[in-house]
Amino acid sequence: MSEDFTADELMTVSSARELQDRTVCFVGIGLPSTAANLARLTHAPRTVLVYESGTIGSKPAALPLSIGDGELAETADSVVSVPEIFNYWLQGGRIDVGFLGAAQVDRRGNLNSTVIGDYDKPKVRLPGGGGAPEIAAMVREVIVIIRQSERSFVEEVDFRSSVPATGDMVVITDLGVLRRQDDELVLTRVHPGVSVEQAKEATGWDLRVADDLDETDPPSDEELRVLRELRSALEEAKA
Amino acid sequence: MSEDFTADELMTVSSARELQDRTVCFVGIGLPSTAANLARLTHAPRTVLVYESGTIGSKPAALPLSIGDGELAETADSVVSVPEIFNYWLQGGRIDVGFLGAAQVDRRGNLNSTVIGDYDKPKVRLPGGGGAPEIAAMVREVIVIIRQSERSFVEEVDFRSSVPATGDMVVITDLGVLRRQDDELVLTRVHPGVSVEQAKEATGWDLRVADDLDETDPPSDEELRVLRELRSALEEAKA
Amino acid sequence: MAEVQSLEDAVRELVHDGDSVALEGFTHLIPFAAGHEIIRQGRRDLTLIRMTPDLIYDQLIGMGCAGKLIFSWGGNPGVGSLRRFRDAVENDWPRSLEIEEHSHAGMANRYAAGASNLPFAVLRGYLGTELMERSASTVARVECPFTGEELAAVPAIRPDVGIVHAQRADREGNVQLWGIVGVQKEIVLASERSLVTVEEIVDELEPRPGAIVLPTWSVTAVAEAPRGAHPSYAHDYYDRDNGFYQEWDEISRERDGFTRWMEENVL
Amino acid sequence: MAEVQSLEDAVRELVHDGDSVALEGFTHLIPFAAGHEIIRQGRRDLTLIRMTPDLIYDQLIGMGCAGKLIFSWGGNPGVGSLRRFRDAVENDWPRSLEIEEHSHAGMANRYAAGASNLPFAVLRGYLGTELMERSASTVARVECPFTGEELAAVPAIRPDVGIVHAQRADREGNVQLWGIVGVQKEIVLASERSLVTVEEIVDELEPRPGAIVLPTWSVTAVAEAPRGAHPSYAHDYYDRDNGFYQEWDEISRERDGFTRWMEENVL
Repeated sequence: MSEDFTADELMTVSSARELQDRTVCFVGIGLPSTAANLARLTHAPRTVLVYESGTIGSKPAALPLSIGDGELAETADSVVSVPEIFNYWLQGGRIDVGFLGAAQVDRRGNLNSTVIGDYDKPKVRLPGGGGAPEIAAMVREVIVIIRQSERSFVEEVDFRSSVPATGDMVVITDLGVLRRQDDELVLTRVHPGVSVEQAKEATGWDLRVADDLDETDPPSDEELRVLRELRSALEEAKA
Repeated sequence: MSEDFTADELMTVSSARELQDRTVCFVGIGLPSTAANLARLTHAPRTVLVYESGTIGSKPAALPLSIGDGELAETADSVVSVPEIFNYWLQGGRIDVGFLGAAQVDRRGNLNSTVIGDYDKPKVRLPGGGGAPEIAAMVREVIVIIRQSERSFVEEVDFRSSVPATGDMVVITDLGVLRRQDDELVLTRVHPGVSVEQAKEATGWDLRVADDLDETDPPSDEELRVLRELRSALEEAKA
Repeated sequence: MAEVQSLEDAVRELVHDGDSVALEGFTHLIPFAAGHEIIRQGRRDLTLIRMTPDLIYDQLIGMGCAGKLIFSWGGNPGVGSLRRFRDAVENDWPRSLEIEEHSHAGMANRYAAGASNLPFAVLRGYLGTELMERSASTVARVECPFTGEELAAVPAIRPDVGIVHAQRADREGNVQLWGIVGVQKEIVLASERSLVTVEEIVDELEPRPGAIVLPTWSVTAVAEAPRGAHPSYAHDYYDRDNGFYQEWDEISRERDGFTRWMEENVL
Repeated sequence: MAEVQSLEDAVRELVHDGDSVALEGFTHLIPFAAGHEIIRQGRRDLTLIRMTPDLIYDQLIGMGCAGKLIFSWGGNPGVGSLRRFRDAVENDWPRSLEIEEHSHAGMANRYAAGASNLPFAVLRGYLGTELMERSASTVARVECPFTGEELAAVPAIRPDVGIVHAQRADREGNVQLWGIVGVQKEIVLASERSLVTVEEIVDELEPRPGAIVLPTWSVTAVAEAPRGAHPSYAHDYYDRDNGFYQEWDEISRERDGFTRWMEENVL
């Protein structure tokens, strides 16, 4: 077992572990894509990755920088149009898991990726919902990866970009893991070395803690090795 | 100029002549397909034939027996799904001419290809509308090929399967040519050797005749040769 | 993951009396072998769904498998009538057949709505035709909420079982088909359960121009059925048997002759 | 029939001040060369439409070409913000920018409705989100006339001009593209006028796996523009210039530096 890993690495590994083998997963770009591909290259080799650019069953050797890299098409089982990927495949109810990021999440699990501040006169204009509103609404399980702080974990999001479906919802942060129970995100696990107090301080509402609070297993050597290979290939691609 | 031709041959040749070069034509199977391909192989080489099976720009060497023969796909510029051909291409307003057959046509130009007699207890159950209802409604010009008789040319069709759009409508029969003027089909041309009286007798309503009634030019040698080649290839394919 | 199994087992597991079943294939890739297996297994009271019933539904109807037909063009392409279909509609033989009739565009959109998990589809069409009145329970008018324009709406079709034929599948059950693709994808995705019969099962699906792939996890069962589309055709495998479509006109003309032919050739 | 002409002529004929213009390409085949030509010709008051504005709209917005933006995700993919887009929304520089914001699924369906000559599209989505309220004039609720279920409706997008990039055209103007096909076909078919820039014009379009063809009569103009998608990519021609997407973050950071770069590299 490796000891020298970052909080971000643990967050990514922890997210990857949420993905079971043989599930069909709609993947957002960035950390969600990293985590989903880490899962595919470790414990979940038969996971099917679907990207909103229309690639179904992509098996990229290196992490894509954008949602529509050529690699995603070349390694796909099928490439379809964007209307088709959203209508026949996502809305059609064929996707098990949606893997998303966000700028803010609130107590009830609503996600904001649109604006910080007022919509008409925003403090920060974020990219916007993109594929997330329908991904969140149409999948059986939503996995969100987001760094936890008082600014990102808020009582109520500044803008409701996406409202996750009534199914399972899990939020993986650099501090631990939260699951939605009775319409509220509850801390169910902390990462090694993280205290409940720390998690509470990094939360903008009065955070509920599960009775059977768990601790995350640290990343295995294998998980770290694959993750770091993925990332270094990505850094090369950026250069 | 050839003298030995049948009324059906003249009807087909006459229909082919209606099709101008460089038009995009949605083609029904049977006589419409024969006429459209005759046009393509004679005076209208750049005519684009679109079939409801999703083949765009088909250039069959022999006449297809069905609307979805392999030859139509092999010689097409593009093959698309059936929902796409109807939604993006036909409903999208990209088709100039619709070439149709029917069992009955009435004074106003309505077409019946559904039943003879009562719908619930039909004397003859015909195949039905198929692609025709939307073809008739969405193109700029409707060309109908139909043999003329009191049974097929009726005051009112037994069933309104298709209602041609408000654009041009021309009906080509074995006796002559009718055009829709002020919401009524008017005899504008008779074939050689056909009298106005004959055309009136073969019409189930009081047929209006255009003031400047014309006579059809008989088929040219070239038209007959190409038509007969197409037909003999079709007969071979049937065997 | 699709289960790769025998045609007999697949039909037995997937198709039950009273089911709504769509065997699709627009002229090309019509799943005759699967239809014959349904006849052999003696299914009853099926709601059959198909844009162009073709000979395969003429046979299913004539053998008494169907209680209802949803369709848009019921002829023998290039030949004339479907005589068993007509006998059922005109004379209730071998039993009465309820019909629900649409246009091709309406059917294609109903399948697309089913594949998209929408309850209905919107199109320009039907307005002015008597289909609007005769199929009133399955054609409605809707108004555009932005322009006020009036359009037609048709309900999604979501069959219990969707069956298509394709050229190939790999051993994992991924399906590949090409040529005229028709509504093959839509019907597989619209259906609760799906069966794809294929010309052959291969080690790898090489990419080809115009081919579409249905991933194994979008299909319920795959069964090998060589020449399973005959007398329809499988592009790059065999041609349409136009001669048989002509002969069918004679074979199906009389009830006795039809029944005898089915006993000798299908049962 | 599409007219094969120079990029400069095509843009001059097709794109006018005040037009609604969609330059599409989902990450792949983004028509940068055409966008630069629009900037050089100094077009103003455009309504720009694009699911992912990307760097090309950052440039058009920063150069003051746009009065309105219709979009669904306005970031620098894999990098972060679009700084010129943000400066326009947050600080009205170089001018105020009206925005109309949708989800990807909403935009894709708006394009498909435009291509289908329908006034609106129906989808599951928006319900519960604030997009429903903030874009209220372009999102409505509709009820299924058969089930009574409530769904979202969005109006069709029919731009004055649709512009895409593709790998190839032949001398008659038939267009072929492959790889990620995105909404290329939809935007060409939805638009009043269309321009396709291509990597090369060839004698014949050989069929290829995954390729779609737009017939010449469905396109207004075709212009050769080698590397016309750079820094985006053209599958089988050149890769995405990920380095440039990174650099753009720095180039676009300050107004002066951005303007200088555009003067030196685009004008």
